[in-house]
Amino acid sequence: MARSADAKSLPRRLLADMLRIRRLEEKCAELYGAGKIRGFLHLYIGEEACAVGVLHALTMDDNIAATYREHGHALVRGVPMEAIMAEMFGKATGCCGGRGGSMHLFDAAARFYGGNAIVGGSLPLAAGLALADKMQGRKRITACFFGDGAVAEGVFHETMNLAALWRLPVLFCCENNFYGMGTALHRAHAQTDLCAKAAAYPMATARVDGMDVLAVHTAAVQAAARVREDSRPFFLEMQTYRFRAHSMFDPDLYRDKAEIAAWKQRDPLDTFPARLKAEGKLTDEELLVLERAAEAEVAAAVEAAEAAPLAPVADLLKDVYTPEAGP
Amino acid sequence: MARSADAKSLPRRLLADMLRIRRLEEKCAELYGAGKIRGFLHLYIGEEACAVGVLHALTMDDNIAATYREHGHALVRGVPMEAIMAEMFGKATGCCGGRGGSMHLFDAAARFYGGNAIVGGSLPLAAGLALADKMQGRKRITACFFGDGAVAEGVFHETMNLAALWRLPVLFCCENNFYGMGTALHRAHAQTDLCAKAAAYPMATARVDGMDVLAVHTAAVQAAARVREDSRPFFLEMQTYRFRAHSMFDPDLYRDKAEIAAWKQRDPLDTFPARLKAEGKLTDEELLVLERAAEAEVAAAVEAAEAAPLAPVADLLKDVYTPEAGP
Amino acid sequence: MRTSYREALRQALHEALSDDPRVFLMGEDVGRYGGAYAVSKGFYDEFGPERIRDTPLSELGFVGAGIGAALGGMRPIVEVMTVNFSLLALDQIVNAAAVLRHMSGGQFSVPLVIRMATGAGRQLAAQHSHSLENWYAHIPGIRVLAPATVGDARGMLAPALADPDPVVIFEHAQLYNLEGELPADWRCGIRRAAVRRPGSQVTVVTYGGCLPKAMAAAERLAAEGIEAEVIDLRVLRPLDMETVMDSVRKTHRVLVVDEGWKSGSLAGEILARIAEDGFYDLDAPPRRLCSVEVPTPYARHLEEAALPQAEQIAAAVREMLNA
Amino acid sequence: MRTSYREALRQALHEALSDDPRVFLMGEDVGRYGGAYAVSKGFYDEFGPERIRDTPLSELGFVGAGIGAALGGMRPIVEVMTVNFSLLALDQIVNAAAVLRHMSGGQFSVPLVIRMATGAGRQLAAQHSHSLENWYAHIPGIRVLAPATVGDARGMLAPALADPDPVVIFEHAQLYNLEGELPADWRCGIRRAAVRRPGSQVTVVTYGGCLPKAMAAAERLAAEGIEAEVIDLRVLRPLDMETVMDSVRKTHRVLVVDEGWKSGSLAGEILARIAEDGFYDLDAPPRRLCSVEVPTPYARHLEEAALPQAEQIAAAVREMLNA
Ligand SMILES: Cc1ncc(C[n+]2csc(CCOP(=O)(O)OP(=O)(O)O)c2C)c(N)n1
Ligand SMILES: Cc1ncc(C[n+]2csc(CCOP(=O)(O)OP(=O)(O)O)c2C)c(N)n1
Ligand SMILES: [Mg+2]
Ligand SMILES: [Mg+2]
Repeated sequence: MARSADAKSLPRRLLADMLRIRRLEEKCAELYGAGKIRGFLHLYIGEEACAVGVLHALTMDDNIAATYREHGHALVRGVPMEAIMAEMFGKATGCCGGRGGSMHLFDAAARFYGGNAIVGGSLPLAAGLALADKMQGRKRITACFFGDGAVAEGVFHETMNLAALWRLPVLFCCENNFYGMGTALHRAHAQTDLCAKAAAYPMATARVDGMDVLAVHTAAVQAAARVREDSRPFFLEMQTYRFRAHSMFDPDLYRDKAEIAAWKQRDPLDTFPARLKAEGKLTDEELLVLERAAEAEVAAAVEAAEAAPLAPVADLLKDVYTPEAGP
Repeated sequence: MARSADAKSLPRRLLADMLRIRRLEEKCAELYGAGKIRGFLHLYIGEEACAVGVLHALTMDDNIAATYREHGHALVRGVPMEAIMAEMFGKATGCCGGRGGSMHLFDAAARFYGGNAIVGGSLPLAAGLALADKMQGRKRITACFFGDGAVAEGVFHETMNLAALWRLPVLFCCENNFYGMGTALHRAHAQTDLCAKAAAYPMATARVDGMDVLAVHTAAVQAAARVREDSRPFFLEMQTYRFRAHSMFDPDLYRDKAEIAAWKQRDPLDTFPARLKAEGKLTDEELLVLERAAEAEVAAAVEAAEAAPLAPVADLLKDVYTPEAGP
Repeated sequence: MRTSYREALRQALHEALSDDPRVFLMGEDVGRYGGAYAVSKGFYDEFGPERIRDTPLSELGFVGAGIGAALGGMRPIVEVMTVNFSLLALDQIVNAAAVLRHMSGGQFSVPLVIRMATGAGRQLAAQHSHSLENWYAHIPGIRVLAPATVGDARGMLAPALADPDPVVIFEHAQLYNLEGELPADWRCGIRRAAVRRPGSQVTVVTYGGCLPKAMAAAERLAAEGIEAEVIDLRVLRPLDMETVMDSVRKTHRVLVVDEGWKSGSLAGEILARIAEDGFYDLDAPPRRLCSVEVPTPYARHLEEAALPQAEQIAAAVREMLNA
Repeated sequence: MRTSYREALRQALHEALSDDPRVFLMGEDVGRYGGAYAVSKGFYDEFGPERIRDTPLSELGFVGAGIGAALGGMRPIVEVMTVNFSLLALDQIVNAAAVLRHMSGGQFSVPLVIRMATGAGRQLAAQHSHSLENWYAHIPGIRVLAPATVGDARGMLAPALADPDPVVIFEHAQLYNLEGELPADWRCGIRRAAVRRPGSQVTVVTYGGCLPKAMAAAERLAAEGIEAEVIDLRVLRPLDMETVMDSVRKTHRVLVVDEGWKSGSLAGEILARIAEDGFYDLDAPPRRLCSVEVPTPYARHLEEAALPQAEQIAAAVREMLNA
């Protein structure tokens, strides 16, 4: 993500954003327990390196489309944390005025095309956005995030073919966390090598360690450059893991405790600061500053969301149709 | 197709069935012009070697599912020509009592599961039939016919994955005639090697010259044996060509005359008898006998269809629901 | 000027493509083939493959791509060959096109036009004869049109494209060959129903492929001295009940004719609204004539028996007036 | 015995799986996860992965495979997690399951059961809150059930499986935690609507998730001396209008409550039928209370305002009796 020029190094910006996501979502889980946030809540905890690595590789002119597990993407993309939190509180100040909730964060200014609770639903939207850019001669690319489960849907197949056939500038970002809800990758896909699947359309592909934010970032920079230059789609598989259950309703009985523990060893929120420290690029104090900033941002967002008004019920029918242009 | 033991050699049986399809459909085209047959009529002329080669490689216990271009498959499978013709006439004696027409030939006795006018629609049905066989411990396989156009549909993707994942005994028979209606293969698929697409599920595949009935038959025998033994799906691509327009409404303006002419050079109804004659396996007299038999069968079918009664309008609601079992 | 419904549609598309570079047409065989119903014949050569975009067989994918392209500033016209195949695309229509504006709190509108052929009557049997306009008319967030005249075929596309929200246009497959007088000023709105024939004794409400049948029935009835007012709904969502109720308040009798299956038909919705809001205006029970609830059979005599016919419309009106 | 709707569904499934080796359950996360609504919890270990078959995310594919398996002699129960995702499978349901028998001239029946959760009320927003039972109730060739009580949750599956044709069962997501008395003989048919509460002054017709709301409203009204008869449709296709009309002939007033959006709702169909066949039995216009025509919003207060509520039902009845 192209930030206004700041002095901080890229690694520190990546770390800062991962921290912001983590703290935000930990708070969300807490607020869910307290009944402040309702509906479905899908936490991204453990997977932060994916959104952060990819989104920092794009420009603010690019388009983003994501899934129901998109708090992190929205946040890193620049949707204000206050607007995200207020949305989950169902408040009028939420980024969608309380209409969307956790699964449907949108932000026109950030070219953030949502939040989509239909698995695979954002895939053809992304292709269409890219088609519009191509037809209008813009150099913009569209990044589309989706899970390993979505790869089994028919719409994945149709979209991959359209994108390859029409040479659409889409960066397909597959967050392979090895589960679609409770169903393990190998129980849902006969071919578990998702890059092999994508390559059949045909399309350039790359696989990257989704627990390593620098690796993701590097791969995404290369992939995005290629998409932009060639105006062709690219399939980027990021292997990652969600540390929490699928949603707040999920008792998470289908995964081995040892498997979860093993992945937690690779928590990017541990390994990345450790590495930076080892390389002398981060001090304990600097880390503390980032931690405090994230916590303060979260606290402020919660406070603002609590204080914010509800949308008036009289506005229930607002935004079903676009108001007609003046008289 | 397992016929009652007869003295004729396989090549002659293959030829006889190709002739029966060709003569039947030529007559259909004529009858369409005369208004005897209505609705959509999709001729298989030029592609006969595919259905004939494959169906002669199966047993009568196997299941067949096909498309709207299925007259040939139904006929070779053993649906009486009279029942097919009467169906197209909309008569009560038709194989579906006049409810289905050209696109919906069904025959329970022949395990012929139709005729399907939704492109790709028969794919998951075939997977389900195979699943039922597998769960019930039967050695039966299911052959599913579909076109190159169908390969782009999402349901193709979903079915291929299910079949590979659950090791379903389905022989996927792709009749690649290089066009889906007016859209050429390379304008609909970024990857025009359809075997490469299928192999990504993953699945064993083979490509065969769909204008060579012996080659198709040999490939189908091998493929069917493999499906039966391994209980795994197999993707058989047959490269073929339709000599006529897509349907009777199609002015056929999207194909090059020279292209059509080139393919007609390979008409199996010309090349195959010529080859048999050259090899001393067929005499002119024998060919004439086959020709006459086909013509006589067609003439009898038309006569019977003409004479047959219409289903009573009072029966309109029959077969919407299954009648309840007696008291 | 006399013209055909197909030609009127063609002219409207041609104009839209000529006037606005953001407009493009996409769908199965809209290009080289010229359109399954020959509506876009010649466009491929004239506007090129980018703007007359043949798609692979991927209804869900290309409808979704149309939604994305609309979000991206284009004005796509997506042709789903027929309503039958649109079932494959319903998820994107219902769960994306119709809801994006609302879910995003008004940030994103989807200026998309989806055209599709609908209806039976050509012996195409159970999988190719659906008339599911009622399903679409049920979805908040979209607008649903059903041109039934040459004038509406010519006039409805421009306002549909100007509409900032998704518009679904149903072209009845039986109407393409219909010939009619194209009014000099064919420009029209997409808000109101139209009284196609004034009458005083009974209101016949219909739309799409049943309009010619209702008009034919009204002719016959007129010859018998019965004056039926025929209303063409034109816009199936949101419904213009004002025009319908004005007529009912005049005639006190209403018959709704609809090619959809009866249970859950759009005709049922019209009856319900009349019963709710015009109960005391009625002199007799409201009636409807719909398709028999059977998957459309192939055989001509069976298909004819399954669909509403002019003679049945006339008979129903006679019965209502004699009762 | 007191039990929950979820537990009743679970027992019915357990019995079906135990009694008939041809029965199997297939769908997303029905197995290891235990079902999105925990209905099939424990089955995976008990019956094994062949009969409690987790599917990939492929709604169209596995519903189609269910149809094929039914043709092949099995008795599949296909779970589509929610009605929202069933849009992806509609083509196979409408163009295969519902029509195969008719198209084949009666040669092939499709003994398939499809279960899905439906409805709003849990703040799941626009893509996860549909109530499209009316769409399914429109399709000839299938039967549509909506268990709204613990008894029906327990009893409807067996006759659905015994039915030779496709049966779609809607489980309302708000009902899974409902507790109720399971009748000693919970066996039931799938032909008739049920009078859930007798009354003489007004008929309230409803189904599914709105039944508890209608019952609560009737309680309140009873306290005010108003006797409402509450009818639970139970079977949404084919509709049992006899039970409804019997009631209307007694009360002469009817309110239909339906979580679907109003335009084109099942409630509209009921109103239409009453207007057609019971016009002279009515003392007042028939009424309906449906969801507001808006994609379901996330915020609780907005969602509540969008859905029919008990207090509104009571208010509508009071109005009807005072008018
Ligand atoms: C079309 C559709 N089917 C089913 C669901 C229910 N569902 C929500 S998330 C999910 C799993 C998706 O897995 P994946 O794509 O891997 O994403 P992840 O949740 O792992 O990030 C399922 C089955 C849905 N939302 N949409
Ligand atoms: C789902 C669907 N979309 C569109 C159509 C219209 N249509 C009928 S056949 C056809 C072309 C299919 O091509 P292919 O699969 O190659 O089969 P072929 O006709 O060449 O045998 C099309 C577009 C349809 N019947 N079903
Ligand atoms: Mg996943
Ligand atoms: Mg083809």
